[in-house]
This record gives sequence, C-alpha cells and structure tokens, in this order.
Amino acid sequence: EELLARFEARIAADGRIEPQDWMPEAYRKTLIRQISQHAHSEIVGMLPEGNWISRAPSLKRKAILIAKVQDEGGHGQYLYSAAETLGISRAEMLDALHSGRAKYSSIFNYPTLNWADVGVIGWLVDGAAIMNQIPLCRCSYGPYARAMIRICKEESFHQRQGYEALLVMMKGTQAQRDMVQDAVNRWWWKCLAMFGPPDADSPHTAQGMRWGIKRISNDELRQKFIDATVPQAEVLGVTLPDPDLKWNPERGHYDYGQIDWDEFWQTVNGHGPMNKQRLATRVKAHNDGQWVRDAALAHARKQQQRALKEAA
Amino acid sequence: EELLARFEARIAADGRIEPQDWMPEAYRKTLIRQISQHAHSEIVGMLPEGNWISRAPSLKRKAILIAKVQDEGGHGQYLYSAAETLGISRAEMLDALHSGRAKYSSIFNYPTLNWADVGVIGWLVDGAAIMNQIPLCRCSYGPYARAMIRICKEESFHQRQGYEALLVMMKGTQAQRDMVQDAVNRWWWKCLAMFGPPDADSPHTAQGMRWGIKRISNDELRQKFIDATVPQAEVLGVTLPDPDLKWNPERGHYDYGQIDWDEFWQTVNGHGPMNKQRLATRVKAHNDGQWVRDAALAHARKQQQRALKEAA
Amino acid sequence: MSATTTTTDVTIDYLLHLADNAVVLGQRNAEWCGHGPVIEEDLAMANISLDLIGQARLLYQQTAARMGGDVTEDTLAYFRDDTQFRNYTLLELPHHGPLVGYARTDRDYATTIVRNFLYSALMVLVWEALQRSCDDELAAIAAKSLKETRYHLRHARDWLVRMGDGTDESHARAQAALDHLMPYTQEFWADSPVEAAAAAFGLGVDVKTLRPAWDAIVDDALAEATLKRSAATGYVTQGKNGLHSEHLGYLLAEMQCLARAHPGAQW
Amino acid sequence: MSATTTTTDVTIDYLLHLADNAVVLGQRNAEWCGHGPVIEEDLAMANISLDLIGQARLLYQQTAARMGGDVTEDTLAYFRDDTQFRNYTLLELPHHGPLVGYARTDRDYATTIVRNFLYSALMVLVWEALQRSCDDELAAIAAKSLKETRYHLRHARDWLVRMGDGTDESHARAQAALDHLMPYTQEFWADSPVEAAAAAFGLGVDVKTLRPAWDAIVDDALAEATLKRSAATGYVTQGKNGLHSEHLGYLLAEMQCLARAHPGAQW
Repeated sequence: EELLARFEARIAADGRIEPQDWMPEAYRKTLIRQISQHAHSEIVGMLPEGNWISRAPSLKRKAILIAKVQDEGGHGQYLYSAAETLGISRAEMLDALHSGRAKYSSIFNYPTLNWADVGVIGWLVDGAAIMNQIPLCRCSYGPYARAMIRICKEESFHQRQGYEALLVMMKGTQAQRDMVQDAVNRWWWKCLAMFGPPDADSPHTAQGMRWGIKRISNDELRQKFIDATVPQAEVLGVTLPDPDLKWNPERGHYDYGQIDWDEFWQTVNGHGPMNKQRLATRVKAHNDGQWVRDAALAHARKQQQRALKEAA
Repeated sequence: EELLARFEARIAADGRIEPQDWMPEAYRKTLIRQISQHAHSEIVGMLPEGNWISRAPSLKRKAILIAKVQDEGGHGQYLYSAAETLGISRAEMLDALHSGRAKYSSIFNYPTLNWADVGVIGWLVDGAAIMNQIPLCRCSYGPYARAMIRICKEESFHQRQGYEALLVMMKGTQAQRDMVQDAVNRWWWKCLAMFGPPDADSPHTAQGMRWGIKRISNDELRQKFIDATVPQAEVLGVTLPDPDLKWNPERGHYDYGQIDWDEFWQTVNGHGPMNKQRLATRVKAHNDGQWVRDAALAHARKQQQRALKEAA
Repeated sequence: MSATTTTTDVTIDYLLHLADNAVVLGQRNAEWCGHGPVIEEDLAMANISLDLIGQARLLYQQTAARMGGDVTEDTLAYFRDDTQFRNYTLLELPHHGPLVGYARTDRDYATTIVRNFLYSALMVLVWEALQRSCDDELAAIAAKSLKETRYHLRHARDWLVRMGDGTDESHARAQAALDHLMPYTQEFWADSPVEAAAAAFGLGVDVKTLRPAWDAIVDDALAEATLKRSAATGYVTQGKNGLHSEHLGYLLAEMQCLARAHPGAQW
Repeated sequence: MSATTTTTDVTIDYLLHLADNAVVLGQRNAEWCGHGPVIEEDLAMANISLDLIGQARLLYQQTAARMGGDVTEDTLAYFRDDTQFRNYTLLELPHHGPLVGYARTDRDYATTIVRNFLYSALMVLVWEALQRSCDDELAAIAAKSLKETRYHLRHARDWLVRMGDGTDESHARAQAALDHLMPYTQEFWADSPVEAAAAAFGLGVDVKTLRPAWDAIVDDALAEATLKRSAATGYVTQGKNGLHSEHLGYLLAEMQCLARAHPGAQW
C-alpha cells in the first residue's frame, strides 16, 4: 500500500519510474505490452521499405534508404532492451510475435507498391508515428522515455528526408508526380487510422493516461497530425484523397471525412493484404537464422571452457 | 560364337539390332553409355537456354524459346526410353548423372551471358550437334537410330530458328549486333571442340566405327561443320574469332587454327565455369521433386488397392 | 467508368485483363523449365506456359489492333508498368507460401499446381462463355483457349488429387498451398467496372454467374483429393483493378529488362 | 591495351573496377535487410552495405569527373550493361551454393560471411597500398575505405570463427561455403591489362604482390575457425575483365529497373 502510494505520488509529480523501483504489476504488464509491440513494429517495419533497397533509383537514395531501415532495426534493438529492464527476455518477446500473440503496428500490413511509397512512408507514416511518440518522451517509465527521445530525433530526420525525396519527385516528370500521388492515395487514410480508434471506443486510453504512459488522446493526436500535414501537402502539390478535408475557422482545425474503421479492424485482426506475408517472413528469418545463433552460443561456450581450463 | 557371328554379319550388312536381339555385352554397355550421356546432355542442356526464357525480349521469341527447351526435354525423354530398352532404368541413369559417374556434353558447362547466346546456341551448338548426330540416324541399334531421326529433324528446325533470330538482330541496332558478335566469340571454339579430340587421340572411335555406332571420325565431322558454317557467318555478317580461318583451294576445305584442348579437358574434367552449377541445379531439382514423385507413386498404389478391393 | 467510356475502351481494358492473366501466369509457369520434379512435368509446365503465352499474344494483338498507332503485342507486354497490368493477383505470386516481395526461398510445386487448378477451373468456364461473345475475334480466341485450358485443368486436377491423396507430406503441402491461395480467389468475384461494362454489352461474361459451377469443380476435386476446402476470406486482392502485390514489380522487372534496355529494337 | 591508351583511360577503368566491386557487393549484402539471423546482423549487414555504397559513390564520382560530359555516379551505376561491369565474379554470386542463374533457394548466411571475409581480407591490403596512389583523390578514398574495410574484415572473421568453431552444422556450412567460394579468389591474382597498367604508373597496386599477406590472413582465420583451406583451383573467373557469371544480369536487372524506366529523371 505504501509502495503504491509512493508510486502514484511520483507519477503525479511527473517523476520517472526506474527499473529498480517498485511498480504495480499491471503497470509493468502494460509497459511490456506497449514497448514490445513498439519494438516489433520497428522490426516488421523494416520489410515494407526494405522491399525497395535493391531498386532504389539512385545511389544516394539507396544509401539514405539503407540507413533508414538500419535505424529502424536499431530502434527495435533499444526498445527490446528497454522492455528487458521490466523482466522479459528478447526471446520471449520474439516468441510472442512469431506465434501471433503480440501485435505490431497494423500500418505495416500494407504493401509498398512504388518507389514513392518510401518517401510517403517517411513523410506520413513516420510523421504520424512521431505525433504518437513525442508524448512518450515524457512517459513515466525512464528507460522507455529515454529510448523515445533518441527514436523521435531520428524519426524526425527520416520524416524530413522522406518529404524532401517527394519534393524532388514532384519537381520531376509526370510519371514521378503520378507515383507520388498514387502513394499518397494509398497511405493517407491508413495513416489517420494509425492514431487508433476514436477516443470513445479506445479501451486502453484512460488507464494509460492515469499512469503517465499515454498523455494525449487518439483524436487529439489525429487532429494535430492532419493540421500539420495539410499545409505540407499543399507545398508538395499533392491532393489528399479526402473530399471532406477543409479548414474549419470556428474550430481552428481541419475537418475531415470518415475513416473506414471496418478496414482498420480487419487488418488489425489479421486480414490485411500483408499480415501473413510480414509475419511469415519474420518467422522464416528467425528460423533460418537458428543455426547462426546456435553457432555463436556454442563458440562462446567453447571459448569460456578454454579460458577456464587455462585458468585452472 | 554363332550369336556373335550373326550379330557381326547383321552389322556388316547395315542391318538393325533390336532390343530382343542378342548383342555382345560391350556393345550394350557402349550404347548405354552413349545414349544415356546423350539423354543427360539434353536435360542439362535445358538450363543454359532456360536461363533466358524469363527475359526473352518479345513474346514471339519467348514462345519459340520455351518450345525449344521443351523439345530438348522431350529428346531427353525418348533417349532415356531408348536406353531403357537395353536393360537400364531411368532412375539408374539419373543416379549416375547426379553422382557424377555419367557425363553430359561439356558444351553446357559454359554460361549464357546475353540474349544472342540463345540464337548462337541454336545456330552453332545445335549445328555441331546435328553434324554429330546425323550419322547416328543410321546407327546399328534400332531404337537409338529411330530416336535420332526424330531428334535430328527437330534440331534442324531449331538451328534454322536460331540462325533466323541472329539475322534479325544483325539487321537491328549496333547494340544488337555487338551482342551477336560477343556470343559468337564466346561459343565458336567451344563448338569446334564438341566434335571431340583429334582422331589421333580419340579412344572410342575405332571400336565405335566397327560396331556401326560411330560412322564418321571427329576430325572429318569438325571439318564438315566448319565448311558449312563459314559461308553462313558471312551471310550473317559476323566474324568468326579465328585469324587462321581461310579457304584452302588445294584441300577444298577451310583451314583453321589450333583448338585449346587444355581448356576443353579442364571443362570435361569438371573444371569449367558452370560444371558445379549445372549439376547441382539438376540434383536440387531432383531432390526437391522427390516428394512429388513419392506422392504420385503413393496415390497410384492407393488406386490400385482400391481397384483390387472392389474387384474382390 | 465515366460516361464517355466507349465500348472500344471497355473492349481494350477487358482484353488486357485476359491477356495480362495469361502472360503473367505463363511467365510464372515457365520458371520451372529445367527445375521440375520429373522431366514429364518440365514438359507439361512448358506446354501450359506456351499455351498461355500464345493466348496472351492473340489477345494483345487484338488489343493493339483496336488501340492503333504504334501499339503492338510487345509494347503492351513489355512497356507497361505494373500498375497498368490487370491480371488477378493470384497469378503473380511466386511459387511458394506467403512471404514479402524480396524474400527468397525454394519453389514449391504444390503452390504451382493449386494455383493452376484454381485458375484453370475458372477459365474453362470463362472461355466457354466467351465463345458466345459479341466480339467474333474474342469468341474465336475463347474457342481455342478453351481446349487448351481443359487440358490445363485436367493436368492440375490430376496432380491435386495425387498430392492430396498421396503421402502425408504431399497432403500437407497441398493443403498449405490451398490455405495460402484460396483467399486470392475472392478477387475472381470482386466488382470490376470493366468486367461489368463488358458483360453489359455482350463482350464479356459476368464472372459472378460462374461461381456455382466453379465451386462444384473445386469441391469435386478437393473431395477426391481428400483436402479440406480452405476459407476464402480476409483481404480481397485487387490486381484486376490495377492494385497488385509486392511481387508483380519484380516479375516485370525481370521480364521486361532486356526489351526496355533496347527500346524500339526488333527481335 | 592499345598503344593509344592514356593514363586517363586506365584511371577510369581502374576506378570502375573498384567502384563496381563496391556497388555489387553492397547490393548483395543489403539483401539481408529484414531477413538476417539476428537483429544485430541486420544492422551489421546494412552498415557494411552502406560503407560499400558510399565507397562506390566516391569512386564513381571520381570516374565521372574524369569522363566529363553528362556522366554521373548514377549513369555509371544504372545505365551500364553487365558486360561493362568490372567487378570480381565472387561479388555477384547470390547468397547460396553453386546453382544456375534462374534457380531459387534460401539465402545462406555462411556464404555471405565467407565471401565478405575473402574479399575484405584482400581489400584491407588493397586500400592500404592505395593510400600511396599517385592519384590524390584515390589515395584519400583509400584511407577512408581502409578504416571501413578493417571493420568489415573483423566482422566477417569473427563470424567465420564462430561458425567454424561453433556447432557441427555451422562448421559444415562454413566449410561448404568456403569450398564453393575459394576457387573464385583465383580471379584476384589473374592477369588484367588495366590493373597492370594502373600499377605501372603508380595509380594502382599490383595485386599479386599482396598474395602472401592475404594467404596469411586467410590461413590464420581458418586455423582459428578449425576449417580446412579449400583448393583454389579449376576455372578462373574473369569478371574484372568483363566476363561474368549468369548471376550479374539478374542482379542488375533488379537494381537498374526503376532508374531505366525513367531515363533522365532526377531523384
């Protein structure tokens, strides 16, 4: 009781909880779920963009894309480490992913169909992710907050790079402009859905807010994202595929159309265009890599035994 | 003794030996070796040309190439059947191929590096093969002779198609003409080596001649091929890569330069650029297909048992 | 479908859908050439592929004739981008289970056979109906293609039964391939403005009306193969409307690379 | 090498050889991105690939500057055909054992590691020597590349030892990869008119002189890895002289498809 009171006081005072501190079991579980899901998203998220590395149309863009996908892997790595401070191993988390018990961001269950998808993922998907993640930099759990600070910095860089790549394409040929518009058409609504269901329907929000894990509601974040993105789209010269999108001077925000939540839930529940392919590819990589990990372990053990023998 | 005398008399009279006829064991063995090697060559020979099916530059050429590679598979099929009449199974022959005991034509141990290779293989490789094979249509062993009649007819068709494809390319762009010349440069000498070592060094020729399996010597066939090909090369407008190649009015034949027999033997002995790749690909196809063949067998057995049960 | 769409536009789009189906599956099946499980299957796949390439050529030729200008069968096959292709997504998938576009693994013959079965079961019905197309050229292509497709269906069905009613391994592989591919068949029945317009004026067939007959062919074969009919649920692919999987881009990159490296060249 | 060959021609050809090596291996290593055996290896392969693409860019930029006209790093990487590439054949091979160009199978990490080991063991020596090139730009690129390549060598060597001295399976896989790839290293020492000319005027290094040092690096690592040094005999590949394997055409078809579909476009 006293521990809980102290914990709640620290949260209320916007203090940080650290791994060695006492925490309620539900808080720990919620964080493990959220951080590992975020880590899985980074790892699965390597695949849609990785799909274009081999075909990047210039060496400069190839290098930028490899570096970006590498950063995503790196984010996955720190996030797994942050989750490990809560008493779960990477192997357990991967097992949960591979067996379908753990989720990852549903946005990665859509295919990347043209080169502009790479830029649009940077601009819109990373943009939406940053909106979701910036509040997490002030999250109550220290290791997660610190990981998010680093991740948000890199993500902002990726977002600018994505936007810049699209600007170049929009100044190019008609075929290039068509690619950008096609990519925007396919990704726009999916990005809006990334903020999660409307606040009224969102089960985790209230508790998350109280614990200082979540700090801004889904609908607020979505509106913020739209308000920030519309002017960028205008500069770029693309049309956002929503006829209802327009400035509402009374609200001081853009109004927007209805999100297709059926499609969203279908994909979240495993029936998007790429759910099976993404997961099966990760499982295959893991299984194919078993002998490599085994070799490293066996060698390390042999080394240790040799060292012990020499010491004896 | 009497059997042998009768056999030799039939050969001397240019008669045919049929599967049910008595034959000397050495004759049977020689034929099995030669026919199965020929069959293996057709099967392995699907790979160099098969390499270009997916990239054929027009639908017409794609169709022609698929049909051609299919014909090669068909030739392999009849030749295995012809060899089976001598008391060996296809499985035994494939096993000899896959374990490296049986050979196939060394010409297929070179890579196909540009689209013109497909035309040049038709024109030169098939052309050389036909020179080698036409005498076999009169071979003393009936099933082999009959298989060869059909095969030679189809090969001549392929040769004309290959030559025609090259004519079209030579009338095209400089890049197309360069492709043809590059392919001719790479294949010419290898085709001359297809007729086998000079008569002086050829171990099998004498016995093969006596048995009516081989009817014309390596060097005679090679000369015949060169004499037929030089005028075709002139019409095509390509340069055969041999500075010593010139008409010798005294001999009534073209003189030609030195074949690099070291390179030939190196490839025959397993050290060509593609020996491992060709064989490993065939072995992989066979191993990967094991479950398919097993399924067919298992199903046939089940069907048979059901038929027996119904009959009982 | 805008009000200004002419029957010529619809005919072109409809022919392209049929032609793209044939060329993409022809390209895939030919990949087995030299790698089949037994020589006879190398020959069979080559044969099916040849028929499909032949169908594609006739259909593209008809399309080119109606488009006029410099359009040829080859500009249509080699110089359109993936978003312009109108083939069923099912046909562009590689010969293995569900993986992303740049994964690599062995080819699986069960996937090949199940796909050929599901597609040719549809196409015998489509070609049969298209023999009565108001377009005489298409009706003639349909009559020729029907004969070929009957053979393709028999070939695939025979192997499906052998695999399903063969060994435990072959049964498991056939079932896995069916589970993987069956959801893609939803696209057969999905709405398509081009198909609707083509059916409306007697050029094409309303594929939805063929569904009971297709179901019967599938159920009959699966029963004989002792396979369980997998659910055709979940995401409905949209290749026939131009929205493809990650695989088509790679297939076309390979198929078109040489032709595109030499624009305007004759072969 | 004709009598009219200038040092500029030799410099261009020599830089292209170095650049093509880097771009082709960079392309191959990046194929693991998202498919590696453990996240840290996805990152390591991406890193190595980035270094190689970076080296290729610097080298192509230098080449383009000396060629003049409209030549850029990207026209060199994207608009040359396979016969114009001057990379070692070793570097264009797919990540698996010996198979023909259109075979398909799983990627094998042992092949990747052994290749990176054999190549980076050479390149630490090459870059070290090229720091003393008479060409200042090349010397500067060499100094930068040397640091990167030392890391690549350490990475590959560490894994080679882990695999060789790991489990029975990993030992067998590493040995098989070594047996497959070692013959391709003969190309390192094979005659090349461009290399000879570049060495002659102090631009390049006579690679043959590096052989004892390379042998020592290899033998030392193989001893620690408990692997048997495979024979480097048989056919000597000629990629650096423009005669490649069946694999480079496919690699370039994929790498170049988008750039070539939009000639002249800026990205």
